[in-house]
Amino acid sequence: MSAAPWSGDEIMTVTAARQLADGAVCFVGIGLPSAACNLARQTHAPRLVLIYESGTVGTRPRVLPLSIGDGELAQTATCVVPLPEVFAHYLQRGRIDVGFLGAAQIDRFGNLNSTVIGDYERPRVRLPGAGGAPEIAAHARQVLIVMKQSPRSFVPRLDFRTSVGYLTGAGSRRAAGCPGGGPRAVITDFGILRPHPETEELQLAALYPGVSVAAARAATAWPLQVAAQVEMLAGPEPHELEVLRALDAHTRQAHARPVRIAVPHSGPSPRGLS
Amino acid sequence: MSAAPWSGDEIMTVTAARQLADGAVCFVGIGLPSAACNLARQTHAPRLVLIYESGTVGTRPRVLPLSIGDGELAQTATCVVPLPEVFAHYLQRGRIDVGFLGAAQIDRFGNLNSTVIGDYERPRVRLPGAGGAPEIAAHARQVLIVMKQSPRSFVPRLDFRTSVGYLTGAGSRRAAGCPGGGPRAVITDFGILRPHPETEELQLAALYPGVSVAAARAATAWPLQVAAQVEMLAGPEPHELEVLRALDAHTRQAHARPVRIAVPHSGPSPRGLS
Amino acid sequence: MQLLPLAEAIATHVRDGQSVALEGFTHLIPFAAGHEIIRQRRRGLHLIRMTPDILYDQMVGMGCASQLTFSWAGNPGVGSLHRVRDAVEHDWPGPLTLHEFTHAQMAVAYQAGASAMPCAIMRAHAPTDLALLPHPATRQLTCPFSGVALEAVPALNPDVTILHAQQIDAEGNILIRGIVGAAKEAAMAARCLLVTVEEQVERFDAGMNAVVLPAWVVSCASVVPGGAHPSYAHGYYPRDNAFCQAWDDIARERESFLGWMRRHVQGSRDHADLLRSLGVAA
Amino acid sequence: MQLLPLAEAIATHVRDGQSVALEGFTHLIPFAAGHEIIRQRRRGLHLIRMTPDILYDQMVGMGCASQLTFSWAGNPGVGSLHRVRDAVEHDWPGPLTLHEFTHAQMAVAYQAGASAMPCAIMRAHAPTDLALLPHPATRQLTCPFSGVALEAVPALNPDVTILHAQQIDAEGNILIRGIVGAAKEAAMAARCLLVTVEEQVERFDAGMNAVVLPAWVVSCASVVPGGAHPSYAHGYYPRDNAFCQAWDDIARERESFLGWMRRHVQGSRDHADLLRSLGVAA
Repeated sequence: MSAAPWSGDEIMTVTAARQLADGAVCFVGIGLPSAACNLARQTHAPRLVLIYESGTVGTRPRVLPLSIGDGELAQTATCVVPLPEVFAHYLQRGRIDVGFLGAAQIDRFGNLNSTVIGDYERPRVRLPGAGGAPEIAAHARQVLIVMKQSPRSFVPRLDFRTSVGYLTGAGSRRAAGCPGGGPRAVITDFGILRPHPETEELQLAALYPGVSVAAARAATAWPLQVAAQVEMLAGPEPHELEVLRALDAHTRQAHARPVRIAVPHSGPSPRGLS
Repeated sequence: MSAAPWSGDEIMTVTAARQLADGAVCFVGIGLPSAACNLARQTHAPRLVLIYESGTVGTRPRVLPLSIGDGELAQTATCVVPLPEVFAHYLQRGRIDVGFLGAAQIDRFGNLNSTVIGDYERPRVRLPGAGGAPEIAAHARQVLIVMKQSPRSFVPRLDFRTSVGYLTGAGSRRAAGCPGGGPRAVITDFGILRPHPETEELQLAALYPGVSVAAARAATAWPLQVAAQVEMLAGPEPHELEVLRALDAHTRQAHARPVRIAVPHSGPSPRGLS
Repeated sequence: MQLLPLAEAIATHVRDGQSVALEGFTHLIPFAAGHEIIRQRRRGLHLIRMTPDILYDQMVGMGCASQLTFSWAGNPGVGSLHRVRDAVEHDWPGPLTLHEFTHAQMAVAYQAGASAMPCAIMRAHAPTDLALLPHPATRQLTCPFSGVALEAVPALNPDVTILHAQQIDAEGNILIRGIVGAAKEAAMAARCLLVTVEEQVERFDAGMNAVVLPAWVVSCASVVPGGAHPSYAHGYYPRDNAFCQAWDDIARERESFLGWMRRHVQGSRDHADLLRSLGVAA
Repeated sequence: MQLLPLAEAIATHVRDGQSVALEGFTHLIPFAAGHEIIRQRRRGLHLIRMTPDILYDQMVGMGCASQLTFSWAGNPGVGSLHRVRDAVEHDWPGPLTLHEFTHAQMAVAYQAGASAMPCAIMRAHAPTDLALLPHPATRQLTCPFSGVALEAVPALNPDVTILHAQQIDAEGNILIRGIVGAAKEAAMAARCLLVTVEEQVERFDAGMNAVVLPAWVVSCASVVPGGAHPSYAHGYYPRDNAFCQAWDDIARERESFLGWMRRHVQGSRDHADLLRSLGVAA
């Protein structure tokens, strides 16, 4: 892919964006999912509704946020609601069409680990933890997972199951009472994995231009199944790259801008009783 | 009392107002409690915090509201919160010092009926029902009850127990797990009844000028106990009457003001999709 | 979100036998929508509201409802709802089954409905006769950590919730200002959400933290100026307290009630017409 | 409500061994208050926050905390919290016991605390390893009406909650604008509530439905301009994203971390001094 006129992140972002139907309500995470959602909104899906877990509903950032709660998200939102409402009235209530997730590890049934690598009590790597992921995984009508594919991250067995995909497959997720539909696609830097309709095991369903099945298999630490028909994905259109790069450029600019705060030069703080 | 230069409502209101310490947080009902709280606020207790169950916190109405949710209450509030918050974050959380209650019937332990007179299924009089009363009765640090005294309303046995006072007395309320302190005073048009410190049965503790123990007993359908010392209450001060009557006058004026609404003369309503 | 004239909105979305919550806590009570339900002669509704007042008195008196879920039924600051009383006390114009709660219980029941929870919990306090009603709706539960006694209340999920609000913007978002009661929870709990508004604006002039319902949670909206009268719409017109006091006399007898309803509600084409008939239209 | 200089507020209200929630969701994180806790060398704190970020990295790295209740610990958009990792992975500067939840669980836990409930409930979903942790904090429960599986989460009631907000008015009421996260719930759940604010004003210029904490629920407030830096205060200054990115390098090694803390936090008299030392003061 090194010869391609786009980066691995760019083709992943564009591919993720293309999964989003106009008008869908998305629960957006920071980073690539946020870029993908905003790319979609600025191209084929202008009526996409973006909800960030900070409580910004229907936000339309002009600059990609660095954090889930940047001021830009509040400023451009339809409304800002308390965080408990986002999880109760929107996510648990079943109002989210698409939830985005990433993780440090994924297994063949789309279960995710974002908690620890190694033993929980004395981990090799302590990861950030659950955040909103377990409930997004459980309640969103469908989940899109975005992760770079490598044998270290696409593993036969998770060190910790933070969020559920299809559990052990073959309907076990539904049997366990998860209301949402589970991961419909795992978008990697090789292509797309999708669950097999019966076994619910992830299988290679699509590849980017110039990527081989063998390469995708080599990047997966379990024996990756391949769909009967593997779709050949189109690379990013010039228009898509242009919008995405403009978003990124604005963002880099905005994030580098120095912050200045007016601070009183001296004098005691006010005190009193009320 | 007919010769007194004040009405029964007026002396009850003034007496109720005098029960309120400055700075107390009051959960206010409409009518006489609202008048008493605002009288107190405009006389000896300027820092009284008034919460109406409509969600108006720290309100300072210039005109007594007719309903619990008049615009005046919102306009003059520190903040307006959703109703579920009033009951959860303020009342159940134990942040209310004084709750006001009235009812159609009260028994000797200060239990209240505001649901039905007669049989529940085929009542003689269907009353408004519980509203916020059961939780005010349970959670407020202390409850003030304001009711005109008569054998029909001060009854040996309630037709329906909507809100608890001291249940069957002698600590039974506390044993049942009610966090609030229960009714500390019942302010009537004869004087004040207070719970006996041990039995928790209401007893006549104070009388208005010119009212006899015998009259108060005659207005009570159970054998009313009398405290060892019956306090003689002072009548309303001219200043109190003045403030109260001004409040009432403003209110009558405001409520009589005709409402006019600009209505389009014709033409179809807008329609469309979003 | 569909923007429709009110009569069409009601005709399309409200059916006989449904559970319908016309919410509003003294403020923003959707009178126009309720009147339209009366005009269209819906029957067998299960009405839900924390504080049934004049509007539900009218709907019950006109025979729209067979059940009522509520926590306080009265004409605030005035007195009884004579029509609701007549239904409960004498089955006129028909029997009315009551499902009775406290304010706090209804508040958490709406919250549970808004959150797709089957029930809500609150602290259990000393026993009242509400727990002995023919259809006791709450159950006891124990906190699995502390052993503290809790009370479970079943979730409320109305088939239809109807609200009145101040504004709709160009995208169909709804702005509520002032006292909100349990409007937001009732909205999010509903299977279908109808809203009437005072006016349509291009953009709200309101802060980020304003109470806004996004267009995509609203099923249908109608622009109905004065749609909350005789209750009020903060920033538009005050509560018609004189009317609320006058209602006591109008509703006391069946005859005078029916006469008033025929003349002003059934005799009016729409809400503007009704406001003109009341002499309220400016 | 007492208005005190920050150093006095912390000295008076925060004690070794307490549970302390410095809340804020990316926005309005009370950095100045946290730094003052570091300066005053509090030890054995049980820190609580949905999203521990740079501030808790600093407090953990400086040895203030022995326990952490949280749902997501990271430097948003940047990466790991190296100091928190060092504590968990290598007990440096001391061991840190983790109490781990999901965002949704912490949100309802604060709500329960704010409502004097011993626990909250949410829908149970498919099993994750969070339920198998050494201190499993949630329990299973069954809806007494529907039989639906529910999950109970114990309430959070911090000994002290500390927030940063935009304004305090002449009466001591507190205004929060913009993203609120779970600040209100954490405030109402606290036994003691401390607030730092950008400025004192006579009266808020905000609507009735603004997020306001009444003076009488606040224990103590301090005016600390820039008190949320490097997070932000909507309407005052933006998030210092460049600093948040630079933190990754500062905190990676113990040496560079301690050097930075000595120079900027312990070497500063107060927050204004710290902002000057960072070249952020204008």
